[in-house]
Amino acid sequence: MDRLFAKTPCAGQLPLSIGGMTVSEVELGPMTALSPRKGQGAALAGALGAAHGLDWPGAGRATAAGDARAIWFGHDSVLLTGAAPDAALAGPGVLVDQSDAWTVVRLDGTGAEAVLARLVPVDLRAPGFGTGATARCRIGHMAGSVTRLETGGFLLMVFRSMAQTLLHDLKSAMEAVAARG
Amino acid sequence: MRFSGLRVLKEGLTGNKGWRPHWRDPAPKPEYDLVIIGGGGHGLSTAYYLARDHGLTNVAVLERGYIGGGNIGRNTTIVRANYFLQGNSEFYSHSLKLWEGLEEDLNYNVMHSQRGILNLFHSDGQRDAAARRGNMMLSQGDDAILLGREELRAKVPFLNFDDQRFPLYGALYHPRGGTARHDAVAWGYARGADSRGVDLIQNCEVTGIDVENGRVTGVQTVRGPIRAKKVAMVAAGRSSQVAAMAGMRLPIESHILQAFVTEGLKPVIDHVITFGMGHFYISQSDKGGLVFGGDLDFYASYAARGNLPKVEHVMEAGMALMPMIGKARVLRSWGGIMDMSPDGSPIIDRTHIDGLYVNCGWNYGGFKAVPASGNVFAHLLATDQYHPAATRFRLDRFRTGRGILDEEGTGSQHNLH
Amino acid sequence: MRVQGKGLIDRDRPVSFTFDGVGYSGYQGDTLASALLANEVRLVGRSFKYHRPRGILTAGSEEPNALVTVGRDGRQDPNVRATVQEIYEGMAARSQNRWPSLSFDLMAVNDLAAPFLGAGFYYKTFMWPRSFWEKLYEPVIRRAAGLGALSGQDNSDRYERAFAFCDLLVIGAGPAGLMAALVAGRAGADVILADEDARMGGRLLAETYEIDGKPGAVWAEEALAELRGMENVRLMTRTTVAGAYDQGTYAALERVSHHRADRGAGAPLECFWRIVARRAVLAAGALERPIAFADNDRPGIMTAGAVRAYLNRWGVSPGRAVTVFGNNDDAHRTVRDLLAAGVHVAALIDSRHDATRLDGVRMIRGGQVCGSGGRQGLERITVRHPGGEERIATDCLAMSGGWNPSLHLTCHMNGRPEWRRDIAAFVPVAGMVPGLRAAGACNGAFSTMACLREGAEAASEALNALGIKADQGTLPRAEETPCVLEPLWAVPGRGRAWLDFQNDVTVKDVKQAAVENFRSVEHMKRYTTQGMATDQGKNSNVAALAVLADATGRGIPETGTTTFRPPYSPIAIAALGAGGEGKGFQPERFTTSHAATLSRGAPMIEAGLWYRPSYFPQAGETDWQQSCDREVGYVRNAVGVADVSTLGKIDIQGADAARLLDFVYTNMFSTLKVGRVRYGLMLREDGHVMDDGTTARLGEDHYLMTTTTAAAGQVMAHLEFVTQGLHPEWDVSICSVTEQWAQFAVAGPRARELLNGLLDTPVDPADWPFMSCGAVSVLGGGGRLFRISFSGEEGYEIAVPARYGASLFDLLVRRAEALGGGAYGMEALNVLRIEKGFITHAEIHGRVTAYDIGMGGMVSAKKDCIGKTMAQRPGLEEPGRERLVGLKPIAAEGKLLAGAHLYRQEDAARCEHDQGYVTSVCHSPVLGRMIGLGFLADGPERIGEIVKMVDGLRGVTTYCEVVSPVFYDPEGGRMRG
Amino acid sequence: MRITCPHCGDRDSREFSYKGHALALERPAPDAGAEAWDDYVHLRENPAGETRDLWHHHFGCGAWLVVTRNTLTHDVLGCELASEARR
Repeated sequence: MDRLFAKTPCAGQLPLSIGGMTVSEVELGPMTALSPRKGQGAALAGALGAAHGLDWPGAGRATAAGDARAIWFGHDSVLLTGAAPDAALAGPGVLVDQSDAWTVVRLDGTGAEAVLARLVPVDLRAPGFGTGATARCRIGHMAGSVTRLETGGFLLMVFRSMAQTLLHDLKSAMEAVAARG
Repeated sequence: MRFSGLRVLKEGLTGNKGWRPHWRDPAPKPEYDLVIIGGGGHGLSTAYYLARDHGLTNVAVLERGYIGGGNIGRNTTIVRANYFLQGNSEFYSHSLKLWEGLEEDLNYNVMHSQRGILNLFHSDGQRDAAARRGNMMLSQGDDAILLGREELRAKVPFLNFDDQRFPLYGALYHPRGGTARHDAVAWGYARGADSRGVDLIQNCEVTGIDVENGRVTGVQTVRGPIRAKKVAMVAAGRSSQVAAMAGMRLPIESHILQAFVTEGLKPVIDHVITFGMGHFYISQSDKGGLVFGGDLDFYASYAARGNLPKVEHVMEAGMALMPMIGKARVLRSWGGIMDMSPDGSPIIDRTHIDGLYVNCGWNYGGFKAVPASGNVFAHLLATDQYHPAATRFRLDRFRTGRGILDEEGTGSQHNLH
Repeated sequence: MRVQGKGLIDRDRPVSFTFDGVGYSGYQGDTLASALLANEVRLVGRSFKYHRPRGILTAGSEEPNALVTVGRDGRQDPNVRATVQEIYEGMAARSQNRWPSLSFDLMAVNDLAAPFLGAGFYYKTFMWPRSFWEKLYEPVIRRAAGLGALSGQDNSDRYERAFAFCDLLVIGAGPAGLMAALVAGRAGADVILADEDARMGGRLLAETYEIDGKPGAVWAEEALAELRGMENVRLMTRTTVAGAYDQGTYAALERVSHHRADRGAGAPLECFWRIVARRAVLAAGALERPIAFADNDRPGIMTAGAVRAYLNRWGVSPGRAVTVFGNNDDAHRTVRDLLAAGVHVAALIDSRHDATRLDGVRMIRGGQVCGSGGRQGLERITVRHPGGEERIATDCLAMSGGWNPSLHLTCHMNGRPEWRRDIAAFVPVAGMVPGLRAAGACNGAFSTMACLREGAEAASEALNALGIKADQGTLPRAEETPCVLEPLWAVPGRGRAWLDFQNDVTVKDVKQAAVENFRSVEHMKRYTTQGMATDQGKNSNVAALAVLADATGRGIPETGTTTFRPPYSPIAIAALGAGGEGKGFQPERFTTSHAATLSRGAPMIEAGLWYRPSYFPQAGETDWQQSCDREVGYVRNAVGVADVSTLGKIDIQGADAARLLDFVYTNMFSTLKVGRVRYGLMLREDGHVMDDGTTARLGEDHYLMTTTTAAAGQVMAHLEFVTQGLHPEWDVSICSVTEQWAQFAVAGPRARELLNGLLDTPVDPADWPFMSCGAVSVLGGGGRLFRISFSGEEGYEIAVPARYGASLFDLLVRRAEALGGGAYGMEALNVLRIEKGFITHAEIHGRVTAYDIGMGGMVSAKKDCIGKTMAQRPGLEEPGRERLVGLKPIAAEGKLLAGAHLYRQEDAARCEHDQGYVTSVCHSPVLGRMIGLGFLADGPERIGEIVKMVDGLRGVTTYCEVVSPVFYDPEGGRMRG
Repeated sequence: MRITCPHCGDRDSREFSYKGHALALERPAPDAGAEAWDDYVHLRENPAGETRDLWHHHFGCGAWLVVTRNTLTHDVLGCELASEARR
């Protein structure tokens, strides 16, 4: 009997460690884009809190509760990760499955900020961009998302189809940072 | 004074004491038959052809700063006739023919160099578009050759053929295309117009256009009023402000185009090369500098300077196409103010005001047009008839939808070119 | 000549290097210039036009003469400033612009012809005969011009770019910059201190004066030690801040590895920084200006400041018998330093009659140097003074014409500096660059004390404006002697006196330009090339301006101001465009079937940023046409599989979703039934076609739009504009799901058979009519099925979450092969669609209207939509427009070419007879000949007419019949099934 | 150039795309007449000075913005969401 096998965007290529920095693939589980219907912002936020224990994140913030995370994802949009959306969200919100749409990696290590300074035109210095901060921004030539994790590392997302370019860009930057010592 | 090699020799032997001003600096007269607002390339060539072809010499060119100080003095000097829409192709063909006799005509070496232009393409679809263009050029009587990948490699082996993000399929080669020394073009036309009696008046900003009963009667300037039977607005970069003096709004937005030149280097690039996928083009000047540029900065601006995102994009494109230029150092960057029309093509027309004419909307391609622009505009100014090579540059084409000249196919709307 | 006991070089670390193949030795800390001078090498380069012998003029990045080439092949670096390049073990430098050698350069013959090569000579000659320009004159000029050479090989060094952010950027680490950084750092602000030198300290390293009773260099080192200890301060050495851009963005170049023999494994050679600073202090110092006099360009003649720098910082005397010539007290300082170091000073020539006397040296007051001699280096000068004229033997002349503030960055936003008569120099005006304040010498404050004071003031002012309390603290003590000078730009006299050394622009050239009415500064500059060399006039602009002012009888302020554009000093293209080479220019987008496609040997082609297979070759096939024909056969006769995931997919939900679609498409979508799909046409507001695609109604308030691959981003932005900008009141959410779904076309008579083996519920044709859609279960997982066709056959598109894409593609192809079909690529896809007359962006190329492509009827009369009104402009609907037709050669072997033009049979292929053009062609296996689509004037009314296709580029003329664009199954029975 | 996005804060202009004058928000009615449409699509004041234009935070949050800017100096004087600009 034939069946379908799942494959992640960076399958077989990560983790990659260079000079004390590591980039590894992250499987966040279900990812759902949430947008409030007209005038239903508060209701959707309430439903998110009630169903998943998550605060509705303001612009540039990511909230977490257990494995679930609500990452602010742009104009009128929040990405719910790590939990299948509760049916109650569908009343006040528009839900779109994005579980397969993104390449998701994390970048850890002492040079991580220096690596991102080579790719991201946004001020990611702590404390301005501390734990729980998130940005929709450029990563190299790509539109992406950057979130600072509780561990100090960064969660990076780009379109699934651009996984190879993300890895190429990260690798070049990591090598250059490492070579400077 | 006639210029020649002999003259240079003679002056050299006698201490270079005999040189005279290339043009006069006359005071404005109270009245002219015709006043041209704008002493850039187009205004100066208009004045020259008015005098040469139509015997109109009671003409003043009013320039806010110094002549040739606008886009003619800050472009990337490319001369070509490779348009594919009727309306454009005959005009640029006409212009290239004028270029080809310009030195003798002006008795001024503008260093028109027909070193050939290579327009690269990177897919079957782009080759088809290049073929459509090349066939139009041929049917216009101009030259075009479709080069395959290996023929291209033989001409420019230093391009990145093996590891390009957008692989090289070939190029449309335009052998008669090339470059010219931009400042010399302005000076040559200035000298030619001046010697025929046209008054070139520098530091003379126009502050108003006088209209009585729907007819233009003259202009106000910082050096006093000047009466004129006809007024020609040729102020690319400031077209909207000049037209506003006559109560007009134009279909123009002003944008920045940046360009760059490197330190002088020994000859390494013989042709003009354009890389459409990267919005990048390059040539090497006779002084040895690589002269290159890219696309607009993409925001309305009169600052004549751009920002880093476009700078970097242009450089990335250069590195993508020809990584051998990496060690060349950018010496200077600058920005010009582009009159962007909705369809990317110019406007040469009458206005609804009798005696008031407009020549504007050259987008980022005005330099190569300088001879024909002045030539056909002079024809319109002198005869009130459209020159056969410029019947479609109509001001009303956007309102009527007739004869829109959108070479890029990005739309006859602002900010799409 | 090395001077014992002086300099900040490390005498315990000797370094060997070569120049033009000759081996020399210097010390760690030397620049190439200081090391060559220590080895008494004075001839280093040749000038641009006359190929005059040239030495070292300065000790900084403004050097116009001592330019060399370092490295070979992909690392060959031309026009390297010997004054900046630090020596490293094994470094090989070569001189430039000479042939056959530096000391014997045949091109120096140009110098003899100088009377004929004056300003603008080339505008007046080389015009006859016309064809000689490209053939003779220009090639000769081109070969003679230029300085160094590119190797012609791809750059093989690594470069990088980075961003940095700070509260305060301090540009320059001399006394003013150090003081500013100290004040800001102590206040806790985030500070970046950038300096182009390898060692911070600026002039403090080159001078002998003291701060707080310590030598300046010691004070600087202590200040740096304090700054290094602050976490909030970032010191960037070898970093030139090169440009000021909007909203506090600064461009800077860091030379990371130029001084390293090994260049570090993987380390970049240079890094191009974009520094975003809330405030900035410009503390860039000042540049000393030469004085123009006859033959002032000989090797051995240099600025006095440079002589002091070589002496004090590098322990080198540039000569054994030095003369000093100046119009200010700095010249005296030079004499004092030289004497203290035990160097013989032949004379001090001060142009001021009332100059303060200096003991211990022969001083000539009111004197001027009016000539020089020596074969390839200075041997003597001629001095004119109140007592007459005399010759003085000397091998080094230190000249000082005063200082020009390094205000270049302040001009980058079109600001104009102002003239200060007391120091005879331009100074910045406050506010020329928002957020940037000049301090110290670049602001015209030349004493050390003034530099310290202004640095502290500028930093505290900047931080206070940011709400960060900054105390200036107690300033260190330093000298505060006023600048006393009497302007002297050019010594009158015969002979050529250089202004722009590199470009060989002399005082005579500027005067001649003025005579020829090139009297505006810009005209003079362009006519003479003054200031257009690699130093961008840093050494010469002000003097040239003064000469022009004098020649035109105007004052300097009336004559004009000098202005500067970025970059401050030249930056390699490889640095500005770092990462753009190879595949790094744009992202690559891969479908989930990419690896499987490659493994099947398919050549890939670009579609936007995506890669798609061209065709899938099989053993025995010798060209793409065979593969293509076979793949077309799969679809026509069995079943073909193609990855169509690259098409844009946009999820549209909300109460007003239907309203949005009605507004952006020309046709109606509010009337579409749930579970059905409709083709839609989208216009730009200017009435021309923007894109097309199918849109499915998945639920009452839920649609899924597809776009073409190329226009996906544009359409998404367009929908966002409509929903946010034009109708924010609508209840509609849009979200791109292009990446969420892997989608495959399965087309052909056996398509359903193939699918039924994978779907948990087989497709019942009654439930799945043409243009239907719905959710399906694919081998136990969720998916979507659309019954649509881009081939004219019964066709489906099946979508699954992208994680399963690779797996599903593999299954689909294997099963298709079992059914007599297989995968097909873009070539076959193109044939299939041309046979059906389906359009792509080859036809909707941006210049066509719905009317032109035969879809005028799709513009609904019942509603408004984007582009509808403008599409009704008279010119877009009238006769004569070129409209879509099919083209079929009369002869079976007739060749069609996309890009060819169409003419009436009887007309010549000339522009004025042009009737249209061909957009898409293919060989149709079904029709057994080539077919094409094209645009023809009034085309649809000319069906049946024979027209002439001419492709002059490729020498092909073909007579063809104008036919309907639908060549295959015009009734559509096959796709409806 | 830097633009302060109401959602994302201070950002480099390389994250934005541009659509020209904010006049594009004032779409005429279908029957407004040829002149009104010509004005809307083609004719521009094109000021040398303060202007309001449309930017799209394309690489960021996806918001369309109305930016008040000076075309001579590149000063950015204000920025608001297009969805709120007409209220």
